Parts: sequence; structure tokens; C-alpha cells
Amino acid sequence: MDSTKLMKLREESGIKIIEIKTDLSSYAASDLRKMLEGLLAEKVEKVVVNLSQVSHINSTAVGALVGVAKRLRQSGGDLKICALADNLTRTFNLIGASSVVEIYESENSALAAF
Amino acid sequence: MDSTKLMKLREESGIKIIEIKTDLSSYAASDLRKMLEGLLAEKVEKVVVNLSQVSHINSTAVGALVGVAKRLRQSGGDLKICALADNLTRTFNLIGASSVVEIYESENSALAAF
Amino acid sequence: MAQADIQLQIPSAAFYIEPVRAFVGNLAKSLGFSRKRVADIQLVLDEVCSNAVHHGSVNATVGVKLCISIDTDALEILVRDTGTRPAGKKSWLTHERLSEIEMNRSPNNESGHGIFIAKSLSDMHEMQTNASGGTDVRVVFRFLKPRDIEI
Amino acid sequence: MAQADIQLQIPSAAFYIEPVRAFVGNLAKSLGFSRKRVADIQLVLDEVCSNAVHHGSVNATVGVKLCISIDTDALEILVRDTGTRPAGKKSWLTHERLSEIEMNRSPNNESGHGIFIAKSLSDMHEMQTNASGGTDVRVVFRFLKPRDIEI
Ligand SMILES: Nc1ncnc2c1ncn2[C@@H]1O[C@H](COP(=O)(O)OP(=O)(O)O)[C@@H](O)[C@H]1O
Ligand SMILES: Nc1ncnc2c1ncn2[C@@H]1O[C@H](COP(=O)(O)OP(=O)(O)O)[C@@H](O)[C@H]1O
Repeated sequence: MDSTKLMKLREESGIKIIEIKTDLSSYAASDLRKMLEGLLAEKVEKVVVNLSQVSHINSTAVGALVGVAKRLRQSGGDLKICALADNLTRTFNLIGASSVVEIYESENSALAAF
Repeated sequence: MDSTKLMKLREESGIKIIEIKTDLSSYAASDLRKMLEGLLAEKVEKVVVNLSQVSHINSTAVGALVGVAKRLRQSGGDLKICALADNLTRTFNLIGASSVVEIYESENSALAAF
Repeated sequence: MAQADIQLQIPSAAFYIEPVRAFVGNLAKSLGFSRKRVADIQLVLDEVCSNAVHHGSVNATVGVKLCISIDTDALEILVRDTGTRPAGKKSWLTHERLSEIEMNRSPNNESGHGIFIAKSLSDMHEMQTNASGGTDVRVVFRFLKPRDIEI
Repeated sequence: MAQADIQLQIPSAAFYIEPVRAFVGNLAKSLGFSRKRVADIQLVLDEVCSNAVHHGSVNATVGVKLCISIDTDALEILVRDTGTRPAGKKSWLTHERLSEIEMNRSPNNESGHGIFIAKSLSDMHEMQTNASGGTDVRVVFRFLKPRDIEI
């Protein structure tokens, strides 16, 4: 199945919001990366990734988020993530990605931080 | 793991209520049967089985419920079940058990039916 | 790739049926089966595996084998047990025994619903005595639309 | 019964890692591991299987094998890939390469975190070149209390 169907893209006051409705193992991570690279190609600058419906993430998916955040920053934009379940927070902390990508409690606080 | 930990037994106005917090495949079904036979041995007459937190049931578990309901009726009691998810209802209907065991929408309506 | 095969072997004990059900449920969902259909597939699998464990490979140290194949139009699951019959004894799987099971089935009975459920909810159900004297049960669930497997 | 073994073989493709994760998650939960520990076990499994699929058995028609053993004090998972190295070429698995991977690891890097995660979250982590020239990764998760397996 095409897991991009489980990644909803919308826009709010110039910020692209991706809501992910699937766990992020390698298979879905590669779809996420494609979606994010599509946004980069469109010169999108501000992205929020809402992980509230994700109960598992692996290092490949974290890497995709870190990589795109860094590239967006080079052009003055950013990628922020929000609404992480406890074990997702643990995974971000273990990798150290919490110090590279900005993490917010809720979608609203992530949007407000731009 | 002992799945009986996931079957909570309590009593309300003389009716034993079993709340099941595990899916009912063969493994848990045999624990359910043991618990029900324990109640039969104690001469309990009225039992309600709350399935609201069960998302799967197989024919062995349905059989245990049917069997105990029939035995309780012989001594003037009954076993009633309640709060079935759609696919549990389908399984009861397929087997034909819906016409043998009384099924209620909610725990309260099952209790009230005694 | 025309077909993908998965092999799974568990000890013959009811405890291991739940993880297998989780595996197949997740797979069926990813293949695009509807929620309802996923529940049906899981129930059939549970019934067939329960029979393999309780009537087939009765000794828990002996395994139950599953072979799961995904091709362009269907998900197919084969469940193989080793059987327990002493050498020389006939297989349980005869037309007479099967029609007896079918005739005796009643909503009032505590058991005897498993084969009926597996037949009712699958698109194809087939039972055969295998080389080791046990039973091979094959069930097929068709996709609504044929799919290109590039997975 | 002292030990129970489960064998699982999937095509070498990321698509099949999710059902395996569901299987092992369900099994670990039934074995009594806490929610947190189940999540850790699933993450380690995901990382090890992702490596087997992406770096090990690169050709999807070749399989990745898992052997899951449950004994009195631990759950042990072995993940075996076939490797892709041409005959005669050395295995990737050398002390130099491993310390290079470890030294280069940085939160800023998009990749290179998998082995670190598997090491960090398991009670034992071991990698070995296997007979077919691929990699065997063995991870162990101990139970808090020893358990009597009668399953
Ligand atoms: N794999 C099997 N090996 C041996 N006997 C089997 C197997 N599957 C089914 N049977 C026989 O068929 C009968 C009917 O099976 P089923 O319809 O599943 O109901 P139940 O398992 O509740 O008896 C069983 O009681 C058993 O005698
Ligand atoms: N099963 C494997 N077969 C071959 N090479 C492997 C395997 N597992 C890991 N490696 C090598 O080790 C490196 C580090 O792996 P890892 O820490 O998981 O990070 P990543 O997979 O993101 O590169 C990989 O890039 C790869 O070169």
C-alpha cells in the first residue's frame, strides 16, 4: 500500500502541515522523505510535522526529519515537529535529534513558534 | 503471561461481572473458561461478561460462553454478554450464538435484564 | 516480482497464535484489505491455527508451519501441522468425517465451528493430508483489485 | 520445556518489517515486558531488520531470516541476512569499520544511528559474519524475573 495516503498535507497561514497517520518504519519513512523533498523542490520554507498519531518511529525516519530541517534552515525556513508520544521522545533523545530539530507539545505551539 | 490478570471480576447486586481486557483467542479462551467454571463451582447464578475492550474473539471463546450460559440456565441463572464491537457481533452471528446467548448494548442493560 | 513468500514456524501452543494473528493483521492492512476483511482474515487464521495446535501437532515441541504468499490477486495462507496419528492409522480427513462435522454443527454446540468459519470467511478453503501425516489447510483471500507487487 | 523457538523468513524488503514488528510486539507484551520495554524491543528489531534489508540482503528475492527464542530468563532474536559481497571481498564487519561508525555518529547526521540504538536498548548485542557471507545480529532482552515457560 502507498503509505503517502496516510500522510495528510495542508497549509495554514503559509506553513505546510503534514499530519502522519502511520507508524514510521523504513517503508513509510521513504515515503515521508519523498513528500518532504517534494516540498523542498517547491521552495516551501516552513513545515510542521504532526506526529500525534504515530506510535513508532525508527532512525531512518528521524534522519529524514533532521535532514530536511537542516536544509530548510539554510534558506531561512525550518521544520518543526509536534505531539510526540513518550516513546518517540525517547527515540529522539537517544539519537540526540531533540537538540537538532525543534519539538513542540502541540501543533498550535509549533505553528506559533514560526 | 497469565491472561486471567486481564479478566477483572466484580459483583453488583448479586450479579458477577467479568470485564475482559484481552483479545479472546484460544490461549485466553482457556483462562476464561477456567474462570467461568470457577463461578459455576461456587454456585454463582448470574453472570455478565463485558466485552467492550475485546477486539477479537474466536469460536473456542464463543463456545465457552455458550456452554456456561446453558449450564447456568439449568439452575435458573444465566450468562449475558454486552458491549460487542462490530466484528464480534459478526462472529456471534456467523456461529449462530446470538440466538443462544443474550447480547446487550451496554453493561447496564445486561444487568437490568436479570 | 510475481510473488512474495513468508515462512513462519511456531511451537505448537496456543500462546503463539496471537503474535501470528498480529503479523497477518498488520500485513493484510498494509496490503489494503478493509478493516472488516482484516478482522475476517485474522479470525480464519486463528481458527485454522487453533486446529493445528489442538488437533494437529498436539506435542508442543513439534512446530506448526505457515507459508504466506502474496501474489497479484490474492493473499494465500498455508497452515501445516504434523499430525499425531500412529503409523498405519487412517487420516482424520475423510469425506465422511467432514460431512459428519458439517451435519452436527449447531449454534447450541460449544465446539465444531472452526472449519465452518474458515470456509465461510475465505474465498478458498482447502484441506489435505500432508506427507508427514498431518494436515495442510490452505485459505485464500482475494484482493478487490489486482495489485502490482513491488514490495 | 526449556526453550521455545520461532522461525520467520521474510522477503528482503522494508514492507515486511512492519508485520514482523507487530509479531514481536505482541509476543513481548504477552511475555510480560512493560509497555516501554516492548517499544524498545520493537525499535531495536526495526533497526536490525532495516539494516538486514538495506545493507545486507539487498536483492528482495533473497530472504531475511529471524530466529526468536524464548528461554527462562530472556527473549533472544537473531536476524540473518545473506550479504551481497562478491566472492573474495572482505566482510564489512571489522573492528575498524565499527569504530569508524561509532566515532562518526552525530545527532546532526541523517544516518548511522541504527547499530547504536540496537546496542543501547538491548541487554546484549552481537554481530557476526555468517556462513553465507552475510551478517548475523543477535540481540537479547532479559526478563525482570526468570519465567517458567509452559507455553
Ligand atoms: N488440523 C487438524 N488436525 C486434526 N483434526 C482436525 C484438524 N482440524 C480439524 N480437525 C477435526 O475436525 C473437527 C472439527 O473442527 P472445527 O470445525 O474447527 O471445530 P472444533 O475445533 O471446535 O472441534 C475437530 O474436532 C477435529 O476432530
Ligand atoms: N546487516 C548489515 N549488512 C551490511 N552492512 C551493515 C549491516 N548493518 C549495518 N551495516 C553497516 O553499518 C553502517 C551503520 O549502520 P547503522 O548504525 O544501522 O546506520 P545506517 O543504517 O543508518 O547507516 C551501515 O551504513 C552499513 O554500512
